[in-house]
Amino acid sequence: MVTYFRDIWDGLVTVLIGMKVTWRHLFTPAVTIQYPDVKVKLPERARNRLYVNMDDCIGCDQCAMACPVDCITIETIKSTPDVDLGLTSVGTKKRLYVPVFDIDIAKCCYCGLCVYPCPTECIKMTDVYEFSEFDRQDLIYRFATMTGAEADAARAKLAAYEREQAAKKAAAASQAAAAPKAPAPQGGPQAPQPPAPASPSTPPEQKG
Amino acid sequence: MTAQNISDMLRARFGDAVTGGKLEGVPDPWIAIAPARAREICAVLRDDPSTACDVLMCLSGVDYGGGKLGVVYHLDSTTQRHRIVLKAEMTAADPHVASVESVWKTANWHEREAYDMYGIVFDGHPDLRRILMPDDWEGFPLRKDYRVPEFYNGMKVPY
Amino acid sequence: MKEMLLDALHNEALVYTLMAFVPLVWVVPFALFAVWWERKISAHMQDRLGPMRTGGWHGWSQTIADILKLIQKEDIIPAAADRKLYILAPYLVFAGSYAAYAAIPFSAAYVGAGINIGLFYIISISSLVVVGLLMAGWASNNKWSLLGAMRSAAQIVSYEMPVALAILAVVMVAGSFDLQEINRLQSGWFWNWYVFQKFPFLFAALLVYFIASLAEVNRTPFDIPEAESELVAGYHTEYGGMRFALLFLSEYANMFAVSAIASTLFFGGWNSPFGEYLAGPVWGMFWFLAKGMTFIFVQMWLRWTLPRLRVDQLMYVGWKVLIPFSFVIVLGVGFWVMALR
Amino acid sequence: MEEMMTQPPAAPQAPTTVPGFGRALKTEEMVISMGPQHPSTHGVLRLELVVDGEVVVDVIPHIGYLHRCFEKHCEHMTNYQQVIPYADRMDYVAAMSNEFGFVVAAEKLLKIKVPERVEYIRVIMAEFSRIVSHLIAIGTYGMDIGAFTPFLYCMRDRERVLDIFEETCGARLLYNYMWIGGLSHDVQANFAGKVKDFCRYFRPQIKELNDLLSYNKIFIKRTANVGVLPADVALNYGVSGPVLRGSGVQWDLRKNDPYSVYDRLDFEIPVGKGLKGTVGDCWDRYMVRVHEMEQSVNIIEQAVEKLPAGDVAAAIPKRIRPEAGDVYVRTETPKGELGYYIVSDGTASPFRIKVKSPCFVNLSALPAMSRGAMIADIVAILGSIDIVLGEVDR
Repeated sequence: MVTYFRDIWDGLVTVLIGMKVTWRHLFTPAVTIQYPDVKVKLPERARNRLYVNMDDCIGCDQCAMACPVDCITIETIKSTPDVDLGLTSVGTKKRLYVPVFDIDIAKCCYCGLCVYPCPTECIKMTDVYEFSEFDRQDLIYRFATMTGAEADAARAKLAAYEREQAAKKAAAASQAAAAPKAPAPQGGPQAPQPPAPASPSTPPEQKG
Repeated sequence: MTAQNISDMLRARFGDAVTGGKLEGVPDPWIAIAPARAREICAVLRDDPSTACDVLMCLSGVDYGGGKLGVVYHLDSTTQRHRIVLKAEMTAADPHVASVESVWKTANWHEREAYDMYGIVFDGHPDLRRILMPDDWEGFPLRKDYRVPEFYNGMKVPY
Repeated sequence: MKEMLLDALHNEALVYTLMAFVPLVWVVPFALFAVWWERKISAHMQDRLGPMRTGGWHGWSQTIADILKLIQKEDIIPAAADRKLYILAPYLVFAGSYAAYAAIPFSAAYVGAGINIGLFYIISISSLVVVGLLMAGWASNNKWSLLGAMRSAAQIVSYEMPVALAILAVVMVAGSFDLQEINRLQSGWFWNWYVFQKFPFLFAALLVYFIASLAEVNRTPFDIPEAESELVAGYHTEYGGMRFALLFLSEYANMFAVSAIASTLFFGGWNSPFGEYLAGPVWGMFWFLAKGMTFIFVQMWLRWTLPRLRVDQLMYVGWKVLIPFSFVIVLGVGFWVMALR
Repeated sequence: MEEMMTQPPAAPQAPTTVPGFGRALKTEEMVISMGPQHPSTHGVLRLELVVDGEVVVDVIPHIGYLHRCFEKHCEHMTNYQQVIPYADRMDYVAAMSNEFGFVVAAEKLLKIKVPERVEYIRVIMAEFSRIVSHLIAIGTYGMDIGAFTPFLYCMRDRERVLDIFEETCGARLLYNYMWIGGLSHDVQANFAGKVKDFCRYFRPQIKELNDLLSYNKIFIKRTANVGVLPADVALNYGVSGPVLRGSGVQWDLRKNDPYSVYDRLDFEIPVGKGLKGTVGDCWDRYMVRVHEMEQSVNIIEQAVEKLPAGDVAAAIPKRIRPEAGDVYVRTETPKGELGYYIVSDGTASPFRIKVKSPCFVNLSALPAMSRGAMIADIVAILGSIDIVLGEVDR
């Protein structure tokens, strides 16, 4: 009987305590903001849409390797020794054409792992977060600045150069065969090859 | 109790059911056991007051490659404050191991998961169904020789 | 008002039809307003702002936009549903709650039907709602809806008892079932209101009535028939578009009906709190609606404060707390009335 | 205890027929599917309820709707670092704690000693993560019981923590902040001030929450004596975290198996005492979370005071290539004991990562808690376990 009345009393009192709390909040200002009209300033380190500064990209493929979801696709073409692709802003010499640098931002998980290995700091996360699209294809960002024709030209040039090199090599080899006594001048006639990229330039295959 | 003590005790009681192990130089010392006797060994480890392993922390299926599967038990004692790892190894051709579901209820879902992912059959489990994959999924996805099927119920899998 | 219209129009059928439309003119805008109001109250209690865009000032036309959307929606009847009952149920629910308005005195000059058993009529006609709810739940052919309907039937039937007993206490004091008569008995300054009479019995009757009426209209903490975290939406899970709007409308109509009865029985209805000041038919309407809206506000306030009870606890509160208390109240009032006659 | 452990006690069986009516009327049990789309399953969980009217006779959980092949993904990663973003996505409301567990495990495998500053920052972040997770647990629990307002108060406070997270690592939910051997960023300059501000702000909010929800009579009625999980059954099911502590077992890995710098911090382990009902009921589990938030605030305040100077990236290895071997490391996340079993074959990519997720284990104890309860109680019990389906299904 005592518990019966105490339960009823507790019920009424705790209801009133709760009502006091909500009543107080009725007059506290809202913590929400009117979003499209008012925007929160994002902190400096905010990780949102990826941006690639193609002027600085050396096509090293480090970012694509680091990406856990494989959303970055990079294709490169070696340049021939006679072309100068210029320097990046940190002074690295560019040796590769980058005809394809695609980021599928729909796949991107905003982990930021691609940003750290970049030797030229050309890929970074910006504070842009409003980039929804009606078509998923529009979310594949193509950063490459080369046109298809330019890429084809570069490819043809490389192929021609490689043929030339192969021919030279063959000639050297036949020369060496013709004169077996003379030690083959290894590497002598060979042009300074650009250092091989850290990984094959084909896009990493589908995983998992 | 140290891992060495536990190993000695198990050897004394179960003889050749304890097939090996590595007790030093590894982060977690482990004892290899015969899969068919996992239940008995675990029951002893739980009930013996000197071991009192009342918690099964984790039960993992592993595919070591080359047709070898394994089940790894991580046991813990809340009263004795020691942990011990048991490993039972079996072949993919005969993936049978005794279920420890009757020892720790924890094992119920973990064994179902190991069955789901590796096809390890836990003898004595009351309800050995797939747990994470759909009931009609074919193959055991975490096996090293697993190939993703082209289609599942007419749907293309790698979309 | 009836006499006035009869003099002007000389057509009884037309006059009664017009009279019947008056509450509708109130109920529909009220429901639209109340939904918006509820959103705003809940938002501000939760440190938010609620709807702010539609219509400009604090999203005042949000619910109008909502109802326009609901009207435009495709009318879907689930394949497994019992078509006839499914279609009929929302109308029945609305009819039940709307019919109660017939006897509610909005002002000294207006009451739909000035019958001398008005209260009795309201208690009985509002029970009709439960038939509609059961019908809706059963016809949907959905297990969750069925559970919701069963819960609501049990709940409304049980809570009609304390409601009736609390009303009975007032009737014993007033000696009349006529709501206009009860209003007239409370005229004068606000201390004449029944809530301050026969203290504490009628005050306790108000509490019992208010708590039980919350259950009658499925408001938190007694909203278990449509407990969204348990039953998804209860009996109206399968309803969409205009049918859903009708169920929703009748829910808010019911909310106002019970608030109106509470203000009539305990707070003097259309009486001004200040005796002769600010009185009159139009002021009467204002006071009546203001009192009703205050009750609505308290209902909303409770809703956004409290968790909900479980089914068996709901029955406990109804049968083991409210009914014994209301019997005590009836006895107490009875002795008081007898002794002081 | 010993004897009780040999045979786990059977859960109370509900009568399958209503007493008194059983003989006269034929009654039949009904099977209801609760979920995968249901407001109270906290995600895509399906509970097959066998009900007799409102009374639940049996519960059969069906999981796997959110299975994202975490373990398979890990085996295909090119290095261990790439696992961390995936680990974030398991218990996505307490991502910091998931990372913490993984990096501790990987560091043990690699035998790396991380700088003190890193350890303290990690502890602060993990405790913030605990607060965030418990706020969600408490808020949604209130919503399960029918009170909507506490949920938004909890979300409001949670936002403040997320602001601190965002400022530190750039993301609000999935941080990728703790790296193997260090952190992705050092904390910002005014970090200590912000943290202290939050602690000052947050303590009164807990009191308000208690006023509004915890000690509300209706809330107590709904949760006390509901879904009782006795301590021995809890241990046998291997449940952990607040579910285990709610049953009165004082077991917290931060104290009982300390990792990182928890042994240098002073805090208490709240356990369920059965204040409003039986030990191990829903109210106890709920209240353990409320008290744990208070303790987390204590830990954060101490850790900020003790935060030493140093370089957070000093111990980050250039190449992550652990030697062959395996390690099992468990840490105390807000949900319970999160274990990573990592097998390495000596290459740069993990050979096998098995996650022992606390929610997975805790959810498996649901049928034991809920037989004989009512439908509304199932919601209450499920909410008190506080599952995140991302972690159950991985």
